[in-house]
Amino acid sequence: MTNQTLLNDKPIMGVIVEKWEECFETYGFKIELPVKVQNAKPGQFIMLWVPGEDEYPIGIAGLKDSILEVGIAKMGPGTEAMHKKEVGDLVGIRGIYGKPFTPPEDVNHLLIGGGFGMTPLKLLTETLMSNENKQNIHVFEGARSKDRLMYLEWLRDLHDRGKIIFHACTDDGSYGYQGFPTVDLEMFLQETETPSVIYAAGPEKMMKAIFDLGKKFANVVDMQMSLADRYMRCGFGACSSCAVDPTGWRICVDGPIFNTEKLEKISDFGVYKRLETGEKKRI
Amino acid sequence: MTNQTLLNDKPIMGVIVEKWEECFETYGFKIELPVKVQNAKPGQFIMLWVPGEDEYPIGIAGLKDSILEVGIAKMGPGTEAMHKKEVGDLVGIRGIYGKPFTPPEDVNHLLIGGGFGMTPLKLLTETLMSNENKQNIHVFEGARSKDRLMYLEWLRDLHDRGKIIFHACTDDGSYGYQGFPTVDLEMFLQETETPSVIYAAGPEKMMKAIFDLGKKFANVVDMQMSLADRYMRCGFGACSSCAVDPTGWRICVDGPIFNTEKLEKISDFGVYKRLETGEKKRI
Amino acid sequence: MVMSLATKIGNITIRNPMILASGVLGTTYSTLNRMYEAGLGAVITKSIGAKSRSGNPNPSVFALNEIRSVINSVGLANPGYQIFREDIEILMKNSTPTIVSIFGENKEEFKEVLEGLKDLPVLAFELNFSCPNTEMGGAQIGTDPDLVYKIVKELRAKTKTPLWVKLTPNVSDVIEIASAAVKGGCDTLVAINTLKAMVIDIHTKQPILGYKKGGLSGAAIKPVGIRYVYDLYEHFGDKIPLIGVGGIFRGEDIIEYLLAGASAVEIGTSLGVAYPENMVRFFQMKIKKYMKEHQFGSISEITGGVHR
Amino acid sequence: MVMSLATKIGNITIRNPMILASGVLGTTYSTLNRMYEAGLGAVITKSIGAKSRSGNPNPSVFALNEIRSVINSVGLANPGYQIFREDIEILMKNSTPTIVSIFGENKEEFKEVLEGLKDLPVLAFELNFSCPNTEMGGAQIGTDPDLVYKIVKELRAKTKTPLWVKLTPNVSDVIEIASAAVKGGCDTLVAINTLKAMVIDIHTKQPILGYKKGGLSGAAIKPVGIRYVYDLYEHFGDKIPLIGVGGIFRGEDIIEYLLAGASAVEIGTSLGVAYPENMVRFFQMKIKKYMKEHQFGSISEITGGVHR
Ligand SMILES: Cc1cc2nc3c(=O)[nH]c(=O)nc-3n(C[C@H](O)[C@H](O)[C@H](O)COP(=O)(O)OP(=O)(O)OC[C@H]3O[C@@H](n4cnc5c(N)ncnc54)[C@H](O)[C@@H]3O)c2cc1C
Ligand SMILES: Cc1cc2nc3c(=O)[nH]c(=O)nc-3n(C[C@H](O)[C@H](O)[C@H](O)COP(=O)(O)OP(=O)(O)OC[C@H]3O[C@@H](n4cnc5c(N)ncnc54)[C@H](O)[C@@H]3O)c2cc1C
Ligand SMILES: Cc1cc2nc3c(=O)[nH]c(=O)nc-3n(C[C@H](O)[C@H](O)[C@H](O)COP(=O)(O)O)c2cc1C
Ligand SMILES: Cc1cc2nc3c(=O)[nH]c(=O)nc-3n(C[C@H](O)[C@H](O)[C@H](O)COP(=O)(O)O)c2cc1C
Ligand code: FES
Ligand code: FES
Repeated sequence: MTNQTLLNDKPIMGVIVEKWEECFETYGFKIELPVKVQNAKPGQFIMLWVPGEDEYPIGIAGLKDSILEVGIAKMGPGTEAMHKKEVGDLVGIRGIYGKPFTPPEDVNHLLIGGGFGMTPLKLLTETLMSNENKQNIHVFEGARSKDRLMYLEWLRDLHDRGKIIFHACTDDGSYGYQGFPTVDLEMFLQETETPSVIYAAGPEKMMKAIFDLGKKFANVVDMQMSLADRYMRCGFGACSSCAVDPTGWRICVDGPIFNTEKLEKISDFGVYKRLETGEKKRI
Repeated sequence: MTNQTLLNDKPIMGVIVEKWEECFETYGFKIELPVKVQNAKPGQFIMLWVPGEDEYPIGIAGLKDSILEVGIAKMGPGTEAMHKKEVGDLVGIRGIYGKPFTPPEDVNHLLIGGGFGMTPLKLLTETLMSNENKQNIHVFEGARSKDRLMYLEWLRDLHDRGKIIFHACTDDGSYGYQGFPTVDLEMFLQETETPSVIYAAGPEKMMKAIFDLGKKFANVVDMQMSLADRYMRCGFGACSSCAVDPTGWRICVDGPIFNTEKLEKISDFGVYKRLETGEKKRI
Repeated sequence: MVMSLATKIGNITIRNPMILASGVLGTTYSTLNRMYEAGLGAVITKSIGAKSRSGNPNPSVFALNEIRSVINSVGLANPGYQIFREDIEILMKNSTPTIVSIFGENKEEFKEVLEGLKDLPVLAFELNFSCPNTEMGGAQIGTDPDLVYKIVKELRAKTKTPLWVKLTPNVSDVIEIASAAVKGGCDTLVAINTLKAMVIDIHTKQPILGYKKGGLSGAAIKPVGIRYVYDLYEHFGDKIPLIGVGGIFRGEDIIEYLLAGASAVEIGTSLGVAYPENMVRFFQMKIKKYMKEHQFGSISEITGGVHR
Repeated sequence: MVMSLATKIGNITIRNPMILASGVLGTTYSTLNRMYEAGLGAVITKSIGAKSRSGNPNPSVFALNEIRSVINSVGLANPGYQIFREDIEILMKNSTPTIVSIFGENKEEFKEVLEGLKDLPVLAFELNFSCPNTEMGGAQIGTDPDLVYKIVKELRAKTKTPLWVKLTPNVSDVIEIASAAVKGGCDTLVAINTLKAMVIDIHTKQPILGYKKGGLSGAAIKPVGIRYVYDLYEHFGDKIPLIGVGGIFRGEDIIEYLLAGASAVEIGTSLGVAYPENMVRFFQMKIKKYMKEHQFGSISEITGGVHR
């Protein structure tokens, strides 16, 4: 391992040192890099190159020295190609890119997400636990069914050990309560007196619903959401594939985490996104 | 002034802040650079670009922070172009290039030169004075006539103040004794008991004569000579215009200062040099 | 002394010589507006064609940090002029001085795009004959002087809007191509587009770009861009305005292009960073400082200075 | 596993794929010998012509530190083949595997130089059709396929010594030029020479190079060189050996060229440093390490690997 850090450069090749089925059609990977990866913060991401197949943005789920953890949900050919990779295979990493979550002090931390949105929330959970009063960390996760809840065991265990409060729900009721995670979130917000910050990551439709909900509560002092449901090419601000209207902010460098103030200004949030051609598509 | 140092790069533009006639057809210049020049040692050189005219190697005569002193003798169009430059004009500097003199401790330091060879010897004199027992510094300078003795006043003053011993001579006897500087050098070597090091810079023919002389004396523990009478283009080792036979050493990076051991191996020393075409020319 | 950063490019005057290069931050009206508000003189859209194109597979853009450069094979991803028209209209409403970059696989497509957009009050159309990341019937249009002449001539007949021709550096004789464009009636020459390039990963023995091959931009190509602008000015003098592009990372680089013969510059790679607004501010400060120090009252006094 | 660094280039075998590029450290027999002793597989002389030439005025070589590159306009300074013969003879006596780079202003000069040196047991003649730093009746020979064909063909008839053709990247279609060279009967294609480039000093408003224009070498041109070798291999496959040149600064870069299709590489700029011996040692170590890790027994197994 050299003393280099991960710069904005061509992909650096890392080797997969661990692979596990995290939940339905979702794999976790640990990737060892030949360089030190310093200062990666929750909400930041890397560009993952599956050689000869595809490259796309992936959130950072965990990081220790030169070992990067990611969680990859099957969406199409690119993520499928990664699912076929095994321990010992090489993949390319560019980054670290993007602006992270910025949790303030002395608030309830309400993390809410679904699908691959859970990956940055995992690292955020870990970071918060190491810094803050554990009682104030709430994780709300929703999925179609139990087998699709990401990091279920890990979160349940933290909950059992009193380190976080885990609110799980499923569409089919196979785990937690039946319904959307916003139900529990709303209930919690009605009850709490403490100022709260909402951190959301998941499908943009869901985030928009959470955003509209959060705005109704005066004790929600900030919302920070990961606009990770958008197309990216470069990841470092050059191509503008990921730009939002009308501000011209690029999700890859001005985000992916945007706070309430900024989200208010993004008129296409929850409304439309741009395809790889630049064409708009309703969300 | 930025914090940058002088790197091997395109010329950095400096402004002439002082110009004086040093001796016959030889001007001194102080050039202020927009960067700090660190660690320049006696014997090293820069490439001087006279914009629109020529570029050539020039020894470092002095250096304080960002002010570089050089001494330029008229040889042809390039040096003449520099002589026309005035205070306020811009010239380009690349460098610092080359290997310096490496004076050992506890020896007689015998500096001998002529013409523009005196420029590195000036800086060497200064460096030695600040480090060593002043009694041991001897400077031997020869020229055609008094008006061609470089740094005459400066050296005479140092001599008068007992800081060095200055041995001057001229072909026509207009200053010092009449004859070559080797005469006094030989005399000195015959008398001294202390181990001595000879530092020579000047026409190659003269240096060869000094080299042959020095070899006769067991108390001459090293000779360090500046092979600065050769053609250079790049100054940093790329073009090999300045290479010597049969070793393939390049004067710009493997020299310009070579010690006895190395000089012995340079079969063309004092015999021939290469022209800008690469053709050999007898010295 | 009065000092103005405004520059004339043929009949057009823009508030300063800095123009956003095509394809960098130019996919949406919103980034184009943002970059104009950041202080640029004008902005150029991503190259727009007749039909919607997804471009080449990823990886399609990455940095080569050691040489402060970027390689890309985006391959003219665009929604087609009919859809992109909506974005241009917003720019027009905002009075953003906009140049629309257009491309086509052949003469007919160029014509179609121009016809479809020519009613809009854009500053100019930049004809992209020079993208190295697509195969259009083999070689690039910009390497064939006849084709260049014919396309420019036909488009010229259809519009009064200035036509800029963007030249590729991947040619044996740029003067030949440029002369064909000038003869066809173009108003301005733009040099250069990216250099043909490629990067291979030795561990997996794969080209890194999804399209395998790409185009090099950034600091590595600045000495090449300067050479092209110099050569063009040497040949054409002030008969046709030149715009310099390639590797501008500092205000000094802009001056270098102006001295070589450019009336304005386009800037791409160095604005594709987290804080492009800061870059624009630094550029502007440096240009002003230089003009003051050298007592230049206007950009046109700098243009071509090295030839005098 | 047995591992050999030796590589075959047509009929020639050299002990490893690293060759000193022409013009860098190749002015005298002594630097050439030194570089062979440093561990290279072979060395190429500075380009030699019919007559003695002083080359262009200084500045003629300087570094562009930020992009790890060099610009030069040496302009084929050389003593002429009659005088340089003496240096070659010493190399031959020393059994230094030497390629002599030759150039001419026209076919006759190429012939004269070849005739004058062809009795020497050199490894090959490299035909430099591609120096951007001289004006030989206008454009460079290497941009004209007919001329390339004719010169190669005539020289081919005169000698059995392998003829290598060094290609310029400053062309619209390298395949066309390369095909002409192959048709003429050359044994090996070498890509690339320097890119046309220029640097202006904004303070004095002067081109820095004495010749004004120059050629860019070093790290900036590596992605371009890789692309050329890749394109040539894509076209010619293993029908003709390729040698990759341009921007090699590390062992990894050598592997990249081999994978792109090269049987050997030439290295220039990165050896033009204070300690070239160390560079060669690092290169060699890295190649060995790579071959071991990837279980390659020979260089030919790596050649063209990215195409498979
Ligand atoms: C900042 C950010 C962080 C992300 N983090 C994660 C993560 O931690 N785990 C995870 O599983 N997924 C993550 N994603 C999403 C992931 O990038 C896409 O799921 C993936 O690109 C799909 O590729 P595909 O070829 O499998 O699917 P495709 O069939 O190509 O596309 C399916 C959908 O995925 C999206 N997509 C495709 N290509 C891209 C692209 N280049 N950039 C962005 N979206 C694309 C599009 O919305 C598309 O509709 C993240 C996305 C962003 C922007
Ligand atoms: C390491 C080194 C340090 C030097 N230090 C000084 C110094 O401090 N002061 C000083 O006045 N001179 C110094 N010189 C010599 C100086 O470089 C030449 O005098 C100058 O280049 C002459 O150029 P010209 O155009 O005036 O002369 P020309 O008419 O071009 O040539 C006259 C002679 O100068 C020499 N010369 C010409 N061009 C070059 C070149 N590019 N490189 C080397 N020699 C050349 C040749 O021997 C030539 O025969 C040094 C040379 C070297 C190699
Ligand atoms: C990501 C990217 C996309 C580009 N897309 C286009 C394009 O669509 N049309 C075009 O004419 N040039 C395109 N270019 C080339 C630039 O406009 C510019 O000519 C080139 O990058 C050199 O300038 P620079 O070094 O300042 O980036 C693109 C460049 C980059 C880096
Ligand atoms: C100072 C210098 C002089 C050169 N002279 C020649 C030459 O005489 N003949 C030639 O074919 N190439 C010449 N070249 C080009 C190199 O051989 C090589 O093709 C080019 O520099 C790219 O390789 P590099 O990046 O490893 O330097 C020269 C390059 C430099 C830097
Ligand atoms: S992905 Fe290119 S600008 Fe965001
Ligand atoms: S001057 Fe170029 S190698 Fe010494």
